Amino acid sequence: MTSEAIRNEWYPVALASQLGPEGRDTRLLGEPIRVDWAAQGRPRVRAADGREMATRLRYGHIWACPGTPSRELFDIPEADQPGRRLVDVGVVRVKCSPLRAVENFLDIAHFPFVHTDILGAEPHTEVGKYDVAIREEVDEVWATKVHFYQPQAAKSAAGGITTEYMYRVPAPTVSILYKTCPPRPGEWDVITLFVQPLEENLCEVWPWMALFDDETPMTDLIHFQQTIFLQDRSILENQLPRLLPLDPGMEIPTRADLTSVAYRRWLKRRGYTYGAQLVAA
Amino acid sequence: MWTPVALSRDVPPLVVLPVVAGGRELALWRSASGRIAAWADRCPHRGMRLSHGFVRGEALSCIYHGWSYGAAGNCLRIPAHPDLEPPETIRVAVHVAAEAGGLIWVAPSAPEAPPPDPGALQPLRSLTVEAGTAAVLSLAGLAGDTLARGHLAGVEVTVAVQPIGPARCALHVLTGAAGAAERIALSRELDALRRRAEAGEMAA
Amino acid sequence: MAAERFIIRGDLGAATFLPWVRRHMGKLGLTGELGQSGEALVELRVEGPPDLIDALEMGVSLGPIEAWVESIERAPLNSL
Amino acid sequence: MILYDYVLSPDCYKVRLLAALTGAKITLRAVDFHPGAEHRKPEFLKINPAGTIPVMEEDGLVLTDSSAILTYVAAKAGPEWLGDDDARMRARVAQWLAFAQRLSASIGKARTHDMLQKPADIDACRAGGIQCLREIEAALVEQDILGARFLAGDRPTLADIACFPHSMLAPDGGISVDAYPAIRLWTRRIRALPGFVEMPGIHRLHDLKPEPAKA
Repeated sequence: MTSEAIRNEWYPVALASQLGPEGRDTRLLGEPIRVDWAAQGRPRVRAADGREMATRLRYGHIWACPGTPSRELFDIPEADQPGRRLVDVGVVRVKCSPLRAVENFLDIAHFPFVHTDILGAEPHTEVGKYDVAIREEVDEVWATKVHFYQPQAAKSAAGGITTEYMYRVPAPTVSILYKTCPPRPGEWDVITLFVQPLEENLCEVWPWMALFDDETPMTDLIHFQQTIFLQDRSILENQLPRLLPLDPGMEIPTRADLTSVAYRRWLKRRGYTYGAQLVAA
Repeated sequence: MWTPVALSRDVPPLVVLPVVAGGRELALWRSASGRIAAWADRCPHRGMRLSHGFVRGEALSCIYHGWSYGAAGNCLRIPAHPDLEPPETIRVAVHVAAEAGGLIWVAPSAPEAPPPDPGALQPLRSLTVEAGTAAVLSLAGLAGDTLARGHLAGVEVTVAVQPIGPARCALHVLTGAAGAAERIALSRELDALRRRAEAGEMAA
Repeated sequence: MAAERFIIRGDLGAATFLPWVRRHMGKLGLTGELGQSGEALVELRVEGPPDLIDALEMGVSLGPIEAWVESIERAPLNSL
Repeated sequence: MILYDYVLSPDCYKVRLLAALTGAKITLRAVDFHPGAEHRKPEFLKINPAGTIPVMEEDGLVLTDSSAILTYVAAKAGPEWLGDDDARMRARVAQWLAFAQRLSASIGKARTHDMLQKPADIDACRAGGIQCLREIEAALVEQDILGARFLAGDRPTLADIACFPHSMLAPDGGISVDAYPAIRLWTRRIRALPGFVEMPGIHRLHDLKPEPAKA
């Protein structure tokens, strides 16, 4: 039995647009669950014993809390902003800890080597200083003023630019990226990674986006994001140990890993250990 | 204790691959100048397997964040911090790697004796078998342990055996046979041997 | 090269904490010494390249699982 | 030439790769294979009733088989890739183009099962994939004995393009590629070809690019 700190969080369990009348049998925190529609388009998520969980339908996805929600599902105000296109990218299963999937999403230093000529390129490998804080009033991790050179920052980008990012972790298995939006100076494109923990070392990842881009065909937007995420998959499945170490005694984090370190500190403080390794190994 | 992990010619310059020796997972690689090395298959930075990395010149780099490591396993470069000269203390755990008779051998620390030399033979191929070492060797009718000798497909062979697990091993096969037809026949015989071993066939 | 003083605050009473810090300093090739140490506060003087002192802060801010580092206050010392 | 394409499909990638290697001009039309299942929708079924990708369309010609598409692209933009040097080479190319179907049915299915949750008998797919990789490995060993570095001869042909992607993407379906030294060297040769392009899961060879000077 997982702890309350783990069971009282919100988790994505289905993409609403893909959930047919037949429902979806899946897993959450190592236990089987069933996701389907109750009457009138209301999503329903049930444990194996038939017990219904708290659910929400937001950001294109169905969310469930296996315990008692400790707070309301996090808000993404941009999701309701007029003019944005909401992109359901679909699910990808990865044989890794759900926490490693989130941590990788928070990392920019790998762009030149893993997303070569798209999100980064040598020799532009330096990670400048940026700010990270745990915002106590909302209990979220935020990284701001992150700048990185990108050869092709978005599907709509024609050439290389220095892109500014903000990263936000509003729940242990969710990460939200805000990045400068070339067609709309002053606005941020929103790219999220919603991670469903199936087991401690197996997860399903649902990227989702809210973009200002009226020109690129929807399928191209989906494929761009799938390309990026699938480039990460072989990394995520080949990191040792399989679980995310909360003690970095066998690792060498540097200032470029500040967001990763803040994320792990935040997990440690709230006792969120599903998919985590407590001792250095 | 030396373990054979590959045929030398299967690891030309700039190649890196994962191997298992003595129960440890290693990244085996050869530098541009031809130096062979076997390291713990894990980047000290964030634990990515170094066997997924890439070789430039005399250094092995991690595919994840590009940290690169020189001959002694010492960190040479951290791309996210290009002005930093990494200290000698940031190191990958290094094993000993040596070559003899067309084979690459590794050991956790320098053994007293050099690796066994099979003599002047030609490398044929390596193949992994999902069966235990002893069962495979006895089925093949080969004598010896680390370097087993005998005849297969009518030609003389020397097989360097790499135990990988209780029911898995790799055979690194050398032969005196020089003709193409003989070598092809031997290669096919090895596939047949593997099929028999994996089907659970025992030596008569 | 730089020299700094770290004032580490938190729940630092675990026996694993100070050895962990020493080992991590060694791994980063940093020299220095632990000053006063207690359950809630540890003082550390450290010398080395600024990027590696940053890296020490990263590592120590997580530390071993038994300890909780609430904050690390850094101040430059006169270069030695 | 219009290619109905999906970025994560090895069979579509073969066509993009050959086009890049030959300089063939193709227009990509992205198909929302996942999550949208656009390839099963009426509009797409009008183009390919079998509901599969890739599909190539040009001037009324519609090709729905990846080997046929490769053959067409090569015939138009790079005839040397057809491997028509002699009867043996030509037959070998035909054989490997057919073999590629077995790769799609084993490794390809294991991969969409593990990544995208498509239904499959995963144990059978993996066993079939291992068998295919062993056959490629053995064939490359024999080619090497005969002094040839590629599947159909001593130069790359459609045979290599057809079998290369799945041979590299097998780990996506839980099939290790660690035990095949000849495949490792062969896939490196293909990745080193001028004009090579990558797909997710097949990284480029960073070692081909010298370590850059500081920015």
